[in-house]
Amino acid sequence: MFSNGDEIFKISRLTIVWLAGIFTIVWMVCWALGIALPMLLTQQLGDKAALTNEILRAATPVIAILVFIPINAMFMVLIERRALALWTVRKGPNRVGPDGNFQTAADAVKLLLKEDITPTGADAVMHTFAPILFFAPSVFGAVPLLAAVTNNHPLFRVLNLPTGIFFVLAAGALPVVALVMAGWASNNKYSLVGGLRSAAQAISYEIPLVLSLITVCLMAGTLDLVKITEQQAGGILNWNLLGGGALTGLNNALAGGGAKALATSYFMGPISYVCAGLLVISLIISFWLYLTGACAEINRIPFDLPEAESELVSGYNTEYSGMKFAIFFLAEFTNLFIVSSITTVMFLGGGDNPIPPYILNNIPGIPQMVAAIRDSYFCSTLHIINPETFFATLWVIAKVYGLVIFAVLIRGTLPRFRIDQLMAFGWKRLIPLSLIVFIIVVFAREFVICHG
Amino acid sequence: MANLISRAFGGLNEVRRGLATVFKHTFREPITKNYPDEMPDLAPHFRGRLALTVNPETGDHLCISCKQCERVCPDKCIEITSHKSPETNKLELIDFKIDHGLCMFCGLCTEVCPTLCIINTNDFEMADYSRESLIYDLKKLTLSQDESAFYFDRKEMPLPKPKPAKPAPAAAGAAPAAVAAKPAAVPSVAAPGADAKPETEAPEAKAPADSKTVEVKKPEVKAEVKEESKPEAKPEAKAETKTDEPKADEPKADEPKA
Amino acid sequence: MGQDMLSTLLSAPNVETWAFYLLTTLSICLAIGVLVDRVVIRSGFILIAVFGTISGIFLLLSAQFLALAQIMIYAVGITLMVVIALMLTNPRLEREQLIVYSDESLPPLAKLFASCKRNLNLWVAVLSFVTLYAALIGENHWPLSDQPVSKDAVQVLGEALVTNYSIPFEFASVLLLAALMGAIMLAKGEPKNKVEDGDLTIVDETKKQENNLALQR
Amino acid sequence: MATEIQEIDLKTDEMIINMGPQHPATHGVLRLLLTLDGETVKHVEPVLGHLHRAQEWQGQNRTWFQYQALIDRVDYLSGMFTSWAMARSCEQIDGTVVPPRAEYLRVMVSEMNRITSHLLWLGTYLIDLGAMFGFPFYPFREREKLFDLFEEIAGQRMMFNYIRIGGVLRDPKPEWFDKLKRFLDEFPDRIDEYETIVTQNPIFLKRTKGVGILTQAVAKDYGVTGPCIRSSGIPLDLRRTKPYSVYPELKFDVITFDKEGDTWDRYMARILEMRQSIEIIRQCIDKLPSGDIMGKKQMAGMRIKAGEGFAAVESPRGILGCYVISGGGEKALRFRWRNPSFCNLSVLHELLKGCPLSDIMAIFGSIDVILPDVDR
Repeated sequence: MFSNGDEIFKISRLTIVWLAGIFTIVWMVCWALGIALPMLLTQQLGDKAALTNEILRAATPVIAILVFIPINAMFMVLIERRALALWTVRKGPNRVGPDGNFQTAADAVKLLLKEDITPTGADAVMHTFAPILFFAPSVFGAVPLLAAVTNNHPLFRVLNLPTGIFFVLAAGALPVVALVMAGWASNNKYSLVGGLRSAAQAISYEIPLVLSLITVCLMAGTLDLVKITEQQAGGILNWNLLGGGALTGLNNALAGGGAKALATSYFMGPISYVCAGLLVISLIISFWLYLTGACAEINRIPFDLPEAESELVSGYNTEYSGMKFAIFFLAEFTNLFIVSSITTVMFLGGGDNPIPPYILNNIPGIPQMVAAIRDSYFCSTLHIINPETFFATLWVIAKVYGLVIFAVLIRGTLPRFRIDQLMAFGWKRLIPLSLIVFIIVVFAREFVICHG
Repeated sequence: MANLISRAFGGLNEVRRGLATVFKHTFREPITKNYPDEMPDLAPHFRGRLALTVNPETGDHLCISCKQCERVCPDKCIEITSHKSPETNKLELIDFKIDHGLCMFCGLCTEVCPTLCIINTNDFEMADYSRESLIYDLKKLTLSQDESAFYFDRKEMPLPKPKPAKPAPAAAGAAPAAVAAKPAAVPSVAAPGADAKPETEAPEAKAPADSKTVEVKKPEVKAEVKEESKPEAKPEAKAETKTDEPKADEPKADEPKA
Repeated sequence: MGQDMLSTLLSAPNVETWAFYLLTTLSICLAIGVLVDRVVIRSGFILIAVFGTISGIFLLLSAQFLALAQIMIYAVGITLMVVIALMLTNPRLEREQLIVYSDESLPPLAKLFASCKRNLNLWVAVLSFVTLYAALIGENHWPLSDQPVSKDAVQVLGEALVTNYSIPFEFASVLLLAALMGAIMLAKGEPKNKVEDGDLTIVDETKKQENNLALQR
Repeated sequence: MATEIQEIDLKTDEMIINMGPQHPATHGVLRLLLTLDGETVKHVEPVLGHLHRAQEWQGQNRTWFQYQALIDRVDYLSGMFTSWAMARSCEQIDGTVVPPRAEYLRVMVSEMNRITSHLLWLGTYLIDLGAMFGFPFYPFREREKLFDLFEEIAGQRMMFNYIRIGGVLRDPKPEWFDKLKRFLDEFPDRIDEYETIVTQNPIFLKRTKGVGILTQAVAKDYGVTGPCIRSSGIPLDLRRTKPYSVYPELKFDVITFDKEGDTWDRYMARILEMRQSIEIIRQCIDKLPSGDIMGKKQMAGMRIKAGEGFAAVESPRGILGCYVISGGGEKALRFRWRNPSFCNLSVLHELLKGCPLSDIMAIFGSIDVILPDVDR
């Protein structure tokens, strides 16, 4: 059965090399700008450095994102191609660099060097502006997620917005404008139809998407991403995916309280148990709704109508080439990453360990390992990273890229909807379902002790 | 309502089954070959680049310029230049051109060739930078002795009757010379496994039996005549290296048989 | 007055102040762009940018939620408007109209008049802006509130909506519902006789045209 | 009384889109002039001839021997059938008796070719429906295996030139049959796999069920043949309705559906045909007699007696007919082909009327035309 070990080994090696590379680079940049440089300046200048440090502190997350996005997109394209190749019994890119590691880097260089074409009759200003407008939200939409996914690391706490998830959603609403703009400005009927489709689709699917996220916010009682993550700490049973704390009683019972803890955790008797069950089911449905809506928002395959190759040639980006196309491409993959991160933060507990602490701390060696990392030179003296952030980052990487790979698997399997079916599916199925889930959560939440 | 729910779950289950089936392919070996590193295993009768064989044992060129292939070619991509030797009244091959840019690799020429001279090799890597360089001339088309042996064996074609097997000593002298010259003349054709199987038993087994039927000519006389007649017929031919000439010679020995 | 503004700006080298003036200038320029641009769709896109800058001003006022709601609602809403504009306008026709407007051959005064007439919307907007600005700037009665800005603006907003302003809020939702129903009715169709009316008017128009033709002859 | 409600005529501009000749979904160089109202197709006009190669004229200017090599390039996905139609019509004129072994081999290779053709269709059809990445590669994997077998007997993977006037070119070796059997053993599992991914997939069902319904009357009017008409409930299969070659000796049923077929039925018909072909090939391997494989000598100056003949075979796309007039010389006096793709394509505008834009691919893909075959 396992006749493909070699290929799997190569892909995992590639993944590990790239991920280690990306996150080391990003962390080193963050450390240099946010920790090392301010420390140095304070030593040298004293109080005079306060303003500079302030600016550095504010700039660090943005620079981190700007460093992260291109290399991450390169890696995601590469891993998508390798994974798809694996599932289509092919080999995938394997010529440029060892294991084909530098294939996407070479592609990027090629794209940047290509001629930039503005078609005749196109609106040149809009044509140029569309990719920028498409890309910019993905940059500032990614920023607030930083604090949430790094277990509230002090470097990124500056962006601790009280309306975090709303900020990300607002950023997510903007690309639609860019797509319509690109479609209209290209002076191409296929592009125009692609743009119109993307408008219709994004607007329709934003409703179930936002409603499913609101369900989570309702459970959490806040819009703050960091708070939502912190509430979910403490193992898989605390995650919003499984009822957002509705299973606290079970968790307490497992942690050592026994049946008594289970009984006392739910304050209203049997109805609480039913409601806890309802909450778990609703939030799982909510999770699925979010994934579906997000797929539609970022135009991934069962919903990739705006750029349907077999119908609209390439939709809104038919007339784009070179750098502008590269930006579209970059933003698409960044959006996939952001959507996966939001899912991770909102449903999968962010950087939380799925194994509850009462089990984890009893495993011999784990607490000692954490302590060793904390006492290490990197951590205690250089302040590069603390163990909480380190493990949180590891878990976030696992969850986010797991979701990305799942999106690739879906892309490898499903055909595409038709536009009217897509709209009907959105309006007649997803929106009522999300409303029902929302209402269930509103009522069931009253009978169960939850996070919020 | 219940119907709706059951349909929704059924649909999701189908999607799950599909995803699982695709995921199962993680553990299957890719069917893609690492092509330039790993050559495809082509069938013996694969219709690739056209080439002209020589007698694997003696190195005689097998073409008798009967022009059957030129006539049968649907694309008219073969061009044979020959002239009639005034002394022996036999056709002599001067040049053989195949425009591989025109060829559609139907293999009809190989089917009609009476001496199994023109064959489809297993070579398919013929990409080039200009259309002119796809026109192969006699020198480029002719295979070496080893390659010919390889293809005769691979395609299970009956070996040609070796004419100069029992000829006058002069001919025997001429043949080795030709043999020596040819490998250098033939451009390094990437015939897969050309060096793999040198013919061993077949020539010895068949040679004595076949050689009885061969009518022996006097090659040395013809060779002299040739050298004179050729410049008249086609002056450009002189520009070509000498190694062509022995090749052009030998088919004459074939002729009576054909 | 301009002097005052400049001195305030220089005396308080505050990032927020600079940002405010930048955003206001930008929003005014873009708003003029909306009016001037002859291509409907482009002015729609510029309108989105105007709302973007205004949401920036909201952000400066620490009204995060409002700023984000502004972006979300207007970005999507105006995109829809643009889409409708796309469906209802004919770019080729527009271009032809632009050609008709070209007044190279006119005498200078007439040219000025023509351009005024063409940019009527611009003049109306400028006049109304000037009127408003004059009315507001005359009486400088915008006192700053002493109360600190609430950290949790969302909560304040929510409480205000369901306590003090619950009736307007409910009315707004009823209005939206009515609009939705109207949209459904429109999409569904309408009784037959109405269509016949439409036919009649068309007939009338063609008759008028025929009359005109006859008159011309 | 129900209120009389009439669609209001919200006048939106009709958009004329030129789909093709270079478009990813038109399978070559078909040009579709679409008149769209929003995304609804008002009218579609296929513009043909971008790939016209004067195949009939070429037939009249090439010798029989030469034309055999050209003709399987017309429908490059099912070359065996084109060769077979021509060979049969020439044999009819000539009165050549084809040896039974050759007939069995012909049935075998052409059924194999039917499988490859349907496999390619399956892959590209899923591409048309938007499954761009995963699925389309699986049918191609099996197709490659069959092509390896073709390469061994014919010399090339697609332009076979294997079925000749009077017989077949080459007798396969025993190992070849072993390989074929091994393939036949594993192939049904593969089809099962395709079906798990596709057949009941809800999105696929939505895209295909009830879309592009081909009524029997329309199908008959336009001369639709092949799996398209069989999925509409008309059991027209030349292998049974007008049996030729050794088909009467083989056991199989005509695949038809009860109702008038939609896109999904056409998909299903092809899947079932692939399974049926496996069974036919198995029977052929079992029954294969020994003996000669060529009833007429192949040579450059081959002649066919004077006369005229028509023969048709059931190709993967429908009835493929070949009409020949021979003057007794080296060349034919007249060739005339009845190409299934051309007739099937002509029904397109009936099926597409009032469909959304995306259904063009679903419907056009499902009738499985091959452009060189349309344009000849």
